[in-house]
Amino acid sequence: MTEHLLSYIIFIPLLASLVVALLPKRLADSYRLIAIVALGLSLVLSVVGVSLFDSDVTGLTNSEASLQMIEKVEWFSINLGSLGRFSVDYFLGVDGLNVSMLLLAAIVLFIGAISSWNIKNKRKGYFSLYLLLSSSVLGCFVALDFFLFYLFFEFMLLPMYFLIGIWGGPRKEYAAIKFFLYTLVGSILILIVMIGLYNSVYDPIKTGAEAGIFESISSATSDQISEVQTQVKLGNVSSENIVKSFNMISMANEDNYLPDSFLSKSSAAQVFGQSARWMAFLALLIGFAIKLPAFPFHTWLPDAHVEAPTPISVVLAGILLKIGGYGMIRTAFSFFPDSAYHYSWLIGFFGMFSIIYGALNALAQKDIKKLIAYSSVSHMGFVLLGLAALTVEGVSGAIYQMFSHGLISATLFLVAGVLYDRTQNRLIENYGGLAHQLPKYTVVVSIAFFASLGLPGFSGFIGELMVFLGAFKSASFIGAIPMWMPVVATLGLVLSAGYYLWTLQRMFFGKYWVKDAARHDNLKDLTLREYLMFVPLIAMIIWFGIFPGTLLDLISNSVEGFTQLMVQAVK
Amino acid sequence: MTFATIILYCFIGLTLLSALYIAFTKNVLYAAFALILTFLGVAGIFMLIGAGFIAISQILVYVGGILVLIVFGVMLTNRLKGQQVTTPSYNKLLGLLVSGGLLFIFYKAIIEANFGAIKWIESAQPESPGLESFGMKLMTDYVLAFEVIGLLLLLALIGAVKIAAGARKEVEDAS
Amino acid sequence: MPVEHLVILGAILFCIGLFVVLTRKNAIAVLIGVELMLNASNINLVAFSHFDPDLLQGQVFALFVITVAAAEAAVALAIVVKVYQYFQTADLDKISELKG
Amino acid sequence: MIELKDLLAPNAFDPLIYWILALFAFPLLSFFTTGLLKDKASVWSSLLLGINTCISGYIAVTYWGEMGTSLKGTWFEIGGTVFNYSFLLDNAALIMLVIVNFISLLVHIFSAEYMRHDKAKPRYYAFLGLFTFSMLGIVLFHNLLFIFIFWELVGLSSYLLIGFWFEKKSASLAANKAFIMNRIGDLGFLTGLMILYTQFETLDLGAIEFMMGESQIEDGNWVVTYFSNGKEVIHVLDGRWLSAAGIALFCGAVGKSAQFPLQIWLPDAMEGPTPVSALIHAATMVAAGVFMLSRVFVLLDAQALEVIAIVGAITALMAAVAALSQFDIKKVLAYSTVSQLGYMVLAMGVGAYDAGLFHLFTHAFFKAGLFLSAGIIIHQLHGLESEGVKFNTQDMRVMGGLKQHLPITFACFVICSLSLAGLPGFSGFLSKEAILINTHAWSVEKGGGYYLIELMAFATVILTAFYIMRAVMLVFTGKFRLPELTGVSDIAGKLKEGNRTLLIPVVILALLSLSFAFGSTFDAETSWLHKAVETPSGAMVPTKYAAVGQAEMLESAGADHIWLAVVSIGLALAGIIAALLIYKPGAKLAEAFDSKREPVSPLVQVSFYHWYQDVLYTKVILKFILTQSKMLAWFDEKILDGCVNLLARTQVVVAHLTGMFDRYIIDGFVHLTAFTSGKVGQLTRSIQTGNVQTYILSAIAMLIMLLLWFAF
Repeated sequence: MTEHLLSYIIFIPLLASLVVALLPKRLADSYRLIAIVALGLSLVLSVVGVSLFDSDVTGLTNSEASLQMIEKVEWFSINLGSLGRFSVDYFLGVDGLNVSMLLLAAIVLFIGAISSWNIKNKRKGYFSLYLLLSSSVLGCFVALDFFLFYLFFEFMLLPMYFLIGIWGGPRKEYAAIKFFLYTLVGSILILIVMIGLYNSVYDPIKTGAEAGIFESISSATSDQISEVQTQVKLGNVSSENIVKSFNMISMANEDNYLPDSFLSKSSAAQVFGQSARWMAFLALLIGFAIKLPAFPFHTWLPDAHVEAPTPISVVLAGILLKIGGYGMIRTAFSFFPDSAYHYSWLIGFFGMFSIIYGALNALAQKDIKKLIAYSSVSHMGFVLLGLAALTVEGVSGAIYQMFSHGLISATLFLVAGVLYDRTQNRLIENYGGLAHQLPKYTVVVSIAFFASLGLPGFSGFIGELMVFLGAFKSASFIGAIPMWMPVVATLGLVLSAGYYLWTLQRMFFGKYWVKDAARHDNLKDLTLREYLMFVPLIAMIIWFGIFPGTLLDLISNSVEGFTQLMVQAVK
Repeated sequence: MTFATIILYCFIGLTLLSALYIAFTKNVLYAAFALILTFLGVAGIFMLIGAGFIAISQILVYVGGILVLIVFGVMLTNRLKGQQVTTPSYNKLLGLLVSGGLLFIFYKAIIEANFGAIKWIESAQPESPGLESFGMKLMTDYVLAFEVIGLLLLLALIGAVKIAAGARKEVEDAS
Repeated sequence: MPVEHLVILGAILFCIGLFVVLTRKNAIAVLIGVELMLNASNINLVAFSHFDPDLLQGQVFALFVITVAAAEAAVALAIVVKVYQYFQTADLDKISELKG
Repeated sequence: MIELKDLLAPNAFDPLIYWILALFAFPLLSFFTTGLLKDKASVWSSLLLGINTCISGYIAVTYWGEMGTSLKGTWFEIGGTVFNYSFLLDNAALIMLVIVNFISLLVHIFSAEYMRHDKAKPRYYAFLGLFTFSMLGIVLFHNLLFIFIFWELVGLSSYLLIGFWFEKKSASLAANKAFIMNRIGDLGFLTGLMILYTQFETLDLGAIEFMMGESQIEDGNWVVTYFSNGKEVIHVLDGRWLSAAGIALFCGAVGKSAQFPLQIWLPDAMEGPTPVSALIHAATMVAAGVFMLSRVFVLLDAQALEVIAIVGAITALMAAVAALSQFDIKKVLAYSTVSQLGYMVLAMGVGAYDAGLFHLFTHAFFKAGLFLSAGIIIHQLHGLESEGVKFNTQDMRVMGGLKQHLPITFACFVICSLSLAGLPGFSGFLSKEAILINTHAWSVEKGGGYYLIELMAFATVILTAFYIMRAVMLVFTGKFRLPELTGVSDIAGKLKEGNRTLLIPVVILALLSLSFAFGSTFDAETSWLHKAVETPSGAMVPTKYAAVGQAEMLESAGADHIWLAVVSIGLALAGIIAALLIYKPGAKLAEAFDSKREPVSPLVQVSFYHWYQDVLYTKVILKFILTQSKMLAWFDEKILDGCVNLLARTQVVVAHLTGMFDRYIIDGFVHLTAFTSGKVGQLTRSIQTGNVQTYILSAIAMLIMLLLWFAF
């Protein structure tokens, strides 16, 4: 059963999506149940997967030995004659870099499904698209073949576009198209690099089998693989026998680049007067920075968040942004560690700048959802800063920050959704003294706000602390980013305290007052279903704030392997 | 010329004659009955060139199934009040011209192709394979196609029932 | 016996079928023409299969053609019945919805 | 060479851990459970706190003088680096432990009466529990990371308690201010953590202290060498980072202990309930900064200490000046707290570790006593309020002559005031004297401009005595001004002494403000409490950067000991006498007092508005940030997003242009063709019979023609 665990996790929602699409309208009430059950099943399986995950597996992240729960089947392979072979694998697996993301995605998608309970119109379309989205998001996190990854990555776009564009707010079309175009630009950049990489990287195992260096694919030993690599390097393998590959793990290993190919280290190729590797790294970085999003590619986020229905905001902030960070770790940084080091100053700077810029922008917002959206920009800046540090603490911090932000931003958007559900109004200035009318809601909001502003005891603190420690250490450890960057970035903490507390004070404290109070003088406090979403989320936020070891133990070894890769490249 | 060959030509003649009758009769019911003869003739030809199973199927499906359907169709769509069910024709000349032309082209093509000279036909030893090998083929090499065609048939039947049944309801609604 | 004879028989049957399809006004008569054409193709298939006994492809496909013909006949007749109920005629001449 | 792993290794199981867990568990239990209770909340949480106080007393007695029993364990690991937790129970921690629990207990009891009529009482007690829990964390943990964690949690509970009456806008604003000012300080704390972590790969204070002793300054670089996981690591940072680390950590104390320039939150924090002010904003939380400085004392080099001393002295003087002219009794006490905290920080800065901590302990009692006495006054005055009669119960302008009505409160208030003023026989004298002596020794050692610091310290003595006596005079002597102000003449008769629940804590605190409680009347050195907290011996900071040892300084200035004491007593007495004369009933100023509104004289205004610092922050800095953020939002929406939209719009325009080209030029041809073919079509339309058979016929005819064309 564990053999195909990852496939089950991905395809159960897909199957459920088909079921929902095929069920007649008569059974419309069952759609949401199907969605919840399917995503619940995925969640359970992910938890099983995480509990089976062996955190003692060590190794550089560019060898398949560091992976677990591998599923690798050749998907298709086309003979291109003298150009070699074009081979795409169905390749899934988890290591410390993505296991936490898988868990997060399963959790948030499940919570999102619960919060979709009240969707009223076009339920069939909504739930089948939501399930399709879930499936592609989950797939994106465990796919280790670039082609497969890209497929899942692109597949997310379509349901997201419709989910925002059909079920969104007043300016939904604008937001949906903006989101679509922005992400598409990122995708194109990624696609270009993907093609470039494909032309440069071969699969040593398949090539060896093709060239007859060893009998079959399964019998390859590591000695034989390095034999293949030497042979290829010496040019002894004819080009017809070279099997090009999209394997992301192979791509992270320098030895798998064809000598003097476009993106190999020895290549003298230049793009716009820069080394091709540097440009490829930048393209990947920008492609994922759009998704993350980092300044100056973030302007789609506030619009998409504000217009999207609550569950979609939750999924968008909770998981989709993390694909940006995860993508950087898995592709840009892993493939081109030397370029990562070269550009670390820039990445760190944009991380730091995003932190402060997002926070200052949040301070000026009048719409609570926009405020949360800008706070996401600010918090995702920490991810960039942590990654740029190239230290164990920094990278762990970045991953931890992504995980915790996934939980916290999901809570925040749910919180905003609760209010919007009741009054159809999101402007901060339209409320006052809500604490009198909605005491329990106020408690939840305060917890969410304090968690988001990085109060110790909540998961956000650990992530930010790790990022700071790692970023500061970076200068003396590897020399990636200067010491003043994290110090300046701490200003973000004050600003975030500022905008959250100000919002709390304006909306919840003081005398009770709601605009057009007559229309909804009977504001109800939280319902059971809402508790069902908030209690587990808050429990997890607190748990991961007090026992960070639960998550860090899982990721620690892989992160160490990852940073060793960086250190090797720098040397 | 063996006895079998003579019988074969007899069947060919039967087929051709009955087919021509269909082409020129006006009575649909007669045409249907002539079709039986055509089918039987074709079945006979099949039998004689070593395709026994196909011949049997031909008789079962066409004569037993399709023709019955057609006859029922005729009866359902024509109010039989003693008079004959006739069908007028039109475009006779044009039709004749077109089909004649096509036949001419076919004929020319067949003659030019000279099948007898093709290697595998020339070297072949015509013999009648047994029913068993046919069955084996069907259940091994062509099993997927076989299954699919079975499914198709099922769907077609369901579809036909659905169409016919739905039609009745609509008529009721309309009236 | 040369294979040409059977092939020519098939061609003649096909052309007769075509003639019927083209000229008859009654939908069922048209159907009869279609059946003739299908039979003509079957004759070709079986005739060539006669020279290729190992593979038996021709016969197998003839069988499939018969099956498809059966399905087609069933559906077509159902449609004819429906059309008849709708237009109160099986005369194709009077059914000219496609007229431009 | 040291192996880091050994320093951080968890020690063998010690049952002490259960006691420590219990200490944390009871306040936390109080936090979670009091919300469920209604009227019994006060009894229940006081009971829990009582148990906690007993436990802390037991622990203090058991581990007293054992020179730091410590407990260690692993929190989590990452990439071979251990993040551990550790507790240290040295004398300072034990004293703090008892003080926090004890004062918290007294405040719990006091609040039972004070908050009796408040509906949100359970919430109040829950927050108090949270506060006690987090404060204990700061006291017990010996790991900077954990201290930081609880540090922030203390900030949270302070925020919650200041904003307890959240329907008052001023309260919620004050809460925000407190939290954000604290956060600003915490940035420094965090930076300090980053520097130390980079250098030592751990934040365990014990390990840092140990390795600090091994670290050196070479060519202006701060070098630490140790073994980490069996590998030798040499960490080199510019020597200035050592000073930076000290100053950065001090920033945390600046926020929490309300030092210049972040002190402005503390006066505003008086929006919270008065018992809270006593507990959090006088006795314990604000002292946490000083306590933390004592914990990181070994890391502070000469530069850092200098900064600390200067900031402390400035704060002490500024706040004392501000306290001179306040009308609000709690504001007077708040500024006084800031001023006294400045003293403690000054003590730390001049290297008088023991004196600073000693003052922290004595101050905790007398300041809590002052606040709770003020609380009784406010509470009793509040009882006079009715439907038609509303007044500001904290305003000294409505008081006066309360000596007759509240005799016990008066006595306690005076005792605590004299302790604050620093008269011999009271606890405040002992600790303040120690600080002054050390400051003097330091100034002598440094010479030059550093005498200014000493001057400020002594100036503060006289100001302190003056403002607290002013408060005593205005509140308790003269005639009761309220009946006149409200016009209800019989209101004075209703004013009664507080009941026993209110008085007992105050009396206890007043007694503890007498110097005999600390075992000495005149010389701080002989006090048992002072002896208990010895300055960490030996230069931990690398010699080049180390400050001159406290012992040497004291020796060199030892001769001045006696006259210093005389001077300080004299100054205090001068301040007291001045206040007595100026504000004695019938004097000009006292008479003018009740009619006074806003001060007019610019000098008094400086004092009243606390050196205009608040104005600077709200009108200049905050405004700047808000405008900045609005500008950025505008930039984001109009420029950045505008660029994106412009790009999209250009694309649309281009698309429209090509569309027009398409429509009019290319389509023109198409239309022409279509028109022609339409005409032709009309001609040929007769061919379209609508009969399928005809179509088939023509199709096959065409096919035949094609075949003929190709084949023949």
